[in-house]
Amino acid sequence: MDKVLKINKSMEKGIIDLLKFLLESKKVDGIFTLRKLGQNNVDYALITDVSGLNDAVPFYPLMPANAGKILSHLTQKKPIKKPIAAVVRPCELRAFVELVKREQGSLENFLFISSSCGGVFPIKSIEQKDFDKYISNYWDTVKNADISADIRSTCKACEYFTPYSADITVSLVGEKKLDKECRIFLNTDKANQAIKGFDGEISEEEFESSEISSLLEKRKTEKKKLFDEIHIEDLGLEGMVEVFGKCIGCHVCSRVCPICYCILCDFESATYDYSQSDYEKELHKKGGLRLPPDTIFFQIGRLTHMSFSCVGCGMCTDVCPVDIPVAAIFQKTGEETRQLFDYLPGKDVEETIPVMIFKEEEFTELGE
Amino acid sequence: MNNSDILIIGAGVAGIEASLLLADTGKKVYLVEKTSLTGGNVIKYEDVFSNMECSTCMIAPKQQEVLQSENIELLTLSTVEKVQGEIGDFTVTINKKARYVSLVDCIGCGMCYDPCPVSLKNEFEQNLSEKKAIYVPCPGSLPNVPAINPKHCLQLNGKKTCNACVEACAFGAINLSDKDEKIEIKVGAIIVASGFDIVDPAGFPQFGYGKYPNVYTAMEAERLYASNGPTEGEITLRKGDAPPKSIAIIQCVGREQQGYCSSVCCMYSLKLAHYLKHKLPEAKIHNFHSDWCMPGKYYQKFHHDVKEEGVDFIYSPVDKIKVDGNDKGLSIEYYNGKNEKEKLSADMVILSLAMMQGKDTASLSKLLGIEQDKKGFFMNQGIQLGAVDTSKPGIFLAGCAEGPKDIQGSITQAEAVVGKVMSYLS
Amino acid sequence: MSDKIGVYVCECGPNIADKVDIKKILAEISALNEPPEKIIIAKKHKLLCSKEGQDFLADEITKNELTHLVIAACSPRDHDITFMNVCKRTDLNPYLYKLVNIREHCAWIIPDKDEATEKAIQYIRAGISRVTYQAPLTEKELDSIPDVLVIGAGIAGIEASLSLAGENRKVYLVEKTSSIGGKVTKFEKILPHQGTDLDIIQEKIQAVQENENIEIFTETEVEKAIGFFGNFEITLKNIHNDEQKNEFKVGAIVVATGFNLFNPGKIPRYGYGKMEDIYTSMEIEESNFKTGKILLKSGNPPKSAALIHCVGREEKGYCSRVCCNYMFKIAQYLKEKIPTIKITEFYQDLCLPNKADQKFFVDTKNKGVDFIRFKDIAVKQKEKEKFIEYTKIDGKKEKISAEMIILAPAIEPADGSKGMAELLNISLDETGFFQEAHQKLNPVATSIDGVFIVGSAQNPKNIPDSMMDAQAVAGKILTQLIPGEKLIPEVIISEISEAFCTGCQTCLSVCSYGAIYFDEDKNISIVNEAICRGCGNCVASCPSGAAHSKHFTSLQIYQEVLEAIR
Amino acid sequence: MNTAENESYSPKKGAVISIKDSINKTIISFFKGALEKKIFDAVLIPVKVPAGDSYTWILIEDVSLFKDAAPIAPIMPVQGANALSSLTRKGKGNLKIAAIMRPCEIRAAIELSKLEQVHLENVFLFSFDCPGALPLSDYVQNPPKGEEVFESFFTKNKWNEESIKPICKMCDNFSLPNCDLHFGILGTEKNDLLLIPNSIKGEGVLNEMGIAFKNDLSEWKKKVDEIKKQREKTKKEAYHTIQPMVEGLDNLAQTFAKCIGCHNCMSVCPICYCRQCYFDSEVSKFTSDNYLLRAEKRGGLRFPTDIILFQSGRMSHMSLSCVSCGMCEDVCPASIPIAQIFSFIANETQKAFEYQPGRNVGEPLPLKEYKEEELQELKKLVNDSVGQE
Amino acid sequence: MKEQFTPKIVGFLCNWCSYAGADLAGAAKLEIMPSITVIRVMCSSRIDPNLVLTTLLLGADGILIAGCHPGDCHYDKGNYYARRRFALLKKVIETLKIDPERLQLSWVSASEGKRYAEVVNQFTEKIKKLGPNPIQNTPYL
Repeated sequence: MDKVLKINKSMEKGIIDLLKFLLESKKVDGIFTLRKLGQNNVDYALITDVSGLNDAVPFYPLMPANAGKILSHLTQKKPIKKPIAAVVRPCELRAFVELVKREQGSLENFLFISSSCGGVFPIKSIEQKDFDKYISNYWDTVKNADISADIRSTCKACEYFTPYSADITVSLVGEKKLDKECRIFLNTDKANQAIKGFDGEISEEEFESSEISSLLEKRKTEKKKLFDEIHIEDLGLEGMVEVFGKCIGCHVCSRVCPICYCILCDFESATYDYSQSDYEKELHKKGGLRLPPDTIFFQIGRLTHMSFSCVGCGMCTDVCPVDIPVAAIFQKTGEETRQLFDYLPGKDVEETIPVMIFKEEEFTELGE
Repeated sequence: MNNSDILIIGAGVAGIEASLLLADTGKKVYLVEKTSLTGGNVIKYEDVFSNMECSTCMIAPKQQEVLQSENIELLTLSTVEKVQGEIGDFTVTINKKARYVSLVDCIGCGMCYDPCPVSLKNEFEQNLSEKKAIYVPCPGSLPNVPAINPKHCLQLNGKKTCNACVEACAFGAINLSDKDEKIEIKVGAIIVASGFDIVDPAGFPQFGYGKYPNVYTAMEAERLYASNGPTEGEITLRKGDAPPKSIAIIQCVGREQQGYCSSVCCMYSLKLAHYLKHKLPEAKIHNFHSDWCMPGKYYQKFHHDVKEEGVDFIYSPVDKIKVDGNDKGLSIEYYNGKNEKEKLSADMVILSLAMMQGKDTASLSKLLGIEQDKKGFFMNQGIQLGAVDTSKPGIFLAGCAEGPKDIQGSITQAEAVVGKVMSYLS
Repeated sequence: MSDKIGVYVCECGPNIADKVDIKKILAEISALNEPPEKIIIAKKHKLLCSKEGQDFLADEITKNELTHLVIAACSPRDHDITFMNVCKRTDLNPYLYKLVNIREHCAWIIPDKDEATEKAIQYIRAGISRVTYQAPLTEKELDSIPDVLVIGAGIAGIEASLSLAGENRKVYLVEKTSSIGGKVTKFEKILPHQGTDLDIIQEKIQAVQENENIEIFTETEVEKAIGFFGNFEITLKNIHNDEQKNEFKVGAIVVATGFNLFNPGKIPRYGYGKMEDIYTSMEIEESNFKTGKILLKSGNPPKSAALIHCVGREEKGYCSRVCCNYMFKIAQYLKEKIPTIKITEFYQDLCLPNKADQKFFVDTKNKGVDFIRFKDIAVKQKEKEKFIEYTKIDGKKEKISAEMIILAPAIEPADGSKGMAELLNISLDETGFFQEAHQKLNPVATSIDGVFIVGSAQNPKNIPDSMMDAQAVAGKILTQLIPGEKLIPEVIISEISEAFCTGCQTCLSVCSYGAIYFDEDKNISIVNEAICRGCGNCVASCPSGAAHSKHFTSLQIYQEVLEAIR
Repeated sequence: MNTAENESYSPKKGAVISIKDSINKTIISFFKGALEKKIFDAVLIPVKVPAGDSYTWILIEDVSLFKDAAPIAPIMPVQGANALSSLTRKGKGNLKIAAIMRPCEIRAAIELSKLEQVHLENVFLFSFDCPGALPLSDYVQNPPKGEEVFESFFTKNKWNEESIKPICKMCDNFSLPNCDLHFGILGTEKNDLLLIPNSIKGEGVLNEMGIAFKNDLSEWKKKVDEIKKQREKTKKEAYHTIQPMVEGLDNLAQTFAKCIGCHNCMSVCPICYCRQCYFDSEVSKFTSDNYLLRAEKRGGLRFPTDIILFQSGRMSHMSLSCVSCGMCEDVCPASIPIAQIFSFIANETQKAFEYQPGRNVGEPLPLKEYKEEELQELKKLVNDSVGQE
Repeated sequence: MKEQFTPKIVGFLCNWCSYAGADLAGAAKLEIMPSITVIRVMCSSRIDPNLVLTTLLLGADGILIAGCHPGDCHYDKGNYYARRRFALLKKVIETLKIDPERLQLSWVSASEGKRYAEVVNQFTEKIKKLGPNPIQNTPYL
């Protein structure tokens, strides 16, 4: 059984009250959450003043950037001095943990508030005229643990929609009385300290619900459909050229990816500046040369560098200018490579990433 | 007069380690080896116990360093004949037998081996295979230059005029009129690293070595398993070609006679059992042992692993074991823990023979004027004057010349000798 | 500036000349000549590794002012050094040369002459395109400090200090306890048969105190030891007050921290701590050393004693090598002090590795000690009487009574080993002792150059072997850390470019030599040129290509790959 | 010297080529002929990808690859100058290459040659009257519809078509750039294809091909000017709507509110050639204390931070060379009208230095030199009183 | 028939063990197919996945990485990291169904000349059956 704080107010109001309480009672010095900006748009902000919380929309179904990557920028040079409450999605928290493992940030002084995640809309959908209708029916689908049609294809296929290491988890999926009652689960004693003095009754309830497992099944079928669409089972080289043929090599998928932390990506470095004679040799051999070169090589290379750490946040597909289902391929390869080292990215900060260690008794079948 | 050059007798693993360390400091080292190659006994094994590391990968880079070091003068096919003087000023006469092949011109291409009409027993391969009169003990030996055995070469022993090898050599590296020569050198210190030998199995008729063809010594088993050995790693039998279905390893052969435990036979018997289990998975392997001597921290785990692989360990005092053979194979008669007599049949028997002092220890000790201990090894001076010193100052001991020990024991002792020599000479 | 590349094909007598068409090779290679940027001079020679061949190369280099040299001959493992020395004789940097192996990898393994010639040309072209990407490298010289830090003043530490101290080499001997000498000072007799007498050891302890080149620090611990072979910065701290610190620099560190005895109390069946008159071998040694007598708690001498070997051997997973010998010694003590005493010694296996051990065992046996080989054993008590219940090899269960029981507990790593390992950045093996650099060829060194381990810190050892280790370390240090001489580290090493390093420390974690350290304020990883051995593991692990390995850069290998698949 | 050293060269005459079944097919057959005659060794041309849902630049040597080629492609997924730069950044090489690109791509290539990122010595630049390109995301959603719409430009000769990119709608520089040979697809009255040499090199090609170029260009010029006037009007209107969006910090903040800081506009821009952008480097990363301080000062700090700094910084770095090709807008995930904004800013800065990017190779980049008497109007800006005459 | 496909195989051999094994194979004059071109590196852990991918995508028909047997590595634990990197790379291209069999990792020690010859010849046969690397003729990479 898990400890739960019940606020009998609608989820939006309940959460804002909790955040205001945390800020006013100096439990934290800043709240990192989504904030409404202009008509439909939202952005992430570090809010230090209570008035700033008025237009905070913590669980708004839009993800302009992976918060894990932003928190890593925030704490890369030095851990943050003052306590901060960060409202992040499960995949964002897992991305941040992966980055902390790579010394690109620090978990110190953070109170993580996450939720069972119903998925988000693509960034481009804010251009739709009837976007606010999207929002209302989104919350209905979340209430009865369903998948709304317009959320991103990656979110439809996401099986890790509950957080591993959050201090506080707000239960959204399957909460029938979402607009009357708000159930907040306290996972760590840091959470208990934080909510001390906040009026709301504490009780013991089970977080894992039948709705959550039913949503999991639905998500699994969606994933199967997503993989079948690009018939991932027999991609081969022609399949890769088929899927990535239209790739324009802008590498935005690696730029928004939380796991890609390199200052200069190896594929953009001087190593792959080919000299004229290299081009001529290739040209005579193949009769034709794609320029700029190495578009498919970049994708496979990136897969070898980080696929085992892919947290499936879907940013890459969301920002791809030619709508290539990059996330689907990275998720599928990620699953396969993770199995090799039975590693789950972002689950636990102590677990070292597979390329940093080895085990003497593994893969003995190789090389003999 | 304090000459800082050093003479090292024996180019086994101890001799190599000592010569490399001393050569690093710029001292001139004379490395005298009676055979035609470096590496001593270590290069006869395929792997070394407990982590089963390949011995060639381990020792070849060191042998290469010895050949390429300008401060080390390697004198192969050479033995020490006379030693005079004392510490800081020894005069040593070395009898360098003719190799008949120039070490500078020959590049080890091996074109001269086939034409040679003569073939004789290859004692490096424990006489399991033949070699030509012009020979390299085993493929990959370093220096990779053949030598000619004057007793068997038809030209040299006067039987017939033959220069098949000279014609085959495109480098004019073979000179049949090469002569033995006496070299005189002046050194400040002498390190004896002449290694060990195995007791003669003939001394134990109850095991039937020589009488029954399928009884092997442990060293012969090592060469059978070696991938650069006579059978390139295939375990075959002298009588009956099929690989053996059941093998018995008998440990502590010669321990009572020698009066000491050779400290390494337990471990190399386990290694042999592990080889055989790996090579012949279906074969039944029995190991007749008494006390397990496993002084290293990793050794007991290796014993545990070999046991897990299904090797059958039988406790039975070695003095009550008898081997006799019939046409079906060999049968081993022994007394088990309950002191009851039992019989076990096997296709092959391997004897773990005790280590004894090197064959020429006696002559060398007389020559150097140092004593042998009661067991026949060179005597060290114990803790008072040093475990690596001999009765004569300036002459030191390293490796199994001083007593049975494993490879790291020999290496540690060689490094200790270098420490002593450096503090004497500096 | 144009590249002048000299390409010399060695006939190697018949070995290459008969197997490949050298004329065709020279023709095709000369055709690669593209003046003015790339001038190729292609020639052949009978035997380049011969003295005459080397002179031919030397004057070719100077005559044609070659900027790069490619030699097509045998394996670099044989003659790389020979040809580098030829370059050193001229003013061509030895790293602007490439030895292409067309003998073992081409002439000798491809029977068909044309195919072999094609292959040789391919290899030589790869060599030429690679060599133009090679950069000149120079050997660096690091000045080294000859002094040595010895941690632990047991017999191994003392022997090491005595062997190393000299007028131009200072030894700092650090001991945690208040006195030096370690466990050895607590024994009345030391095993005579192995030639170790107590007074010799006392002399050594005396000598170490009087030697003015040895500075002794008792009740002191090492707080910091950072650096590399030839240059360690050491900070010592007095265990009682933290302010009293000494800082100095040394060239090498010798770890001689000794061992602990396993606590038999952990195995209930031996009854240690629960029944009276059950002692460990060390307790007997200490009481005997103090009083000269071995008595029961009641004060009178025991009439019967049981000595049990191999206590904790199964639990620890290794045989501690020294217990058999010192138990025979204790048995002989008892016989001397109480002639009528009845002694039975129980053992699983007798570990008598030294050539003189077996005789010592036989002498003890002849003195009336009976030995029993047991499968399992337990100590029981009925009212006042204590019994040893055991099963022999033949399976029979037997019981004998014994007034005094002496246990030989296993030797285990000294406590504090884990902290010491972290302090010196070395590792422990699975048995908990310090991990040696190489089990066979380098037992007294560790994976960190300049940090050595002696005595029971590395493996349970008796006194002579511990002293042998100490002298071995002296051998290693005296030959590699020569006062006044410079250390020449490996030339082919890795380097990390500051601009592109993100400080993710993946390279740091894959380097097994601790050659990469993290610069806190710049937030980047930096390669320590003195330690790196050039394996290139960090280069392959760095995702952003910030790490390069000199002489094996990605571009150089890429050139060879391009030629391989032409 | 570089290709078009023809500051003085002005095209007088052109050759007329009759169009066989489509303009693209005709241009391809011209290139095939030139390849066979070894005038150049390879052609850099957009080719439809096997999946048929996009185009990519292919350097073709083997003529069989021309079957999917489309010199005038409906979309511009990769800027031609970027493709050319990846080929010739390390040197001119010894391959003679023909490249057929849109006028904005030619201008970008010439700007890059001034920055040593492209070497044009062995390159024959071909261009054509550009009808504009379709927005990338619209085309990719439904490629057949895109093809059909683009085809209609040629059949119904509807030049100011609604569905092209906003930046193309206002492009008044769609015709003759500083290339070697120009396909005047606005052509003659009988709308044959005009092939206009625009440099001595271009004339050389035609002579070698044995194509006479005697036809008068006035008809073609008239059509071009007609469309140009139309485009200049649209441009003025567009700038009029863009101006309020970028004037004043809060307007800028509002315009770039949706920006997620992915810097994709920078990675596709041909002029941004830096391997690592100043705004990605260590210099623009601060410690958590700094972020915390800025948050506390204003009650809240938006993440990702310093968006306006990035946009304005990029403007200051490259607006002088901005050729208004519209790539940035095509790939912006937040659909910000970034190309129109940058075109507006570039228009201002380029006017101040009377500089036109890609006009000709010889014209140095404004910041690489200075003129004593320039920028008189700035005198009044220097208003410190010290030593003021 | 001469135009029979001779594969182009790139072999990355570690200097201390597998290169020494290859030398021993040469000294023993064992016949090895000429399709392999050997590139010497200091340790099998030097080979990074991008280098192997570049070689594969440039059109190599087969890539063999050879190093010391686990435990024999001259640089202590290098080959364990090499093994793990190889497993990861093989899994990625396996998932993408791009001929994983074209990559092979084999441990060859300094005394295993015969094994080196067998490994190379068997690998060449396997690649011959697989046929040329299709990447050769797709300009769209």
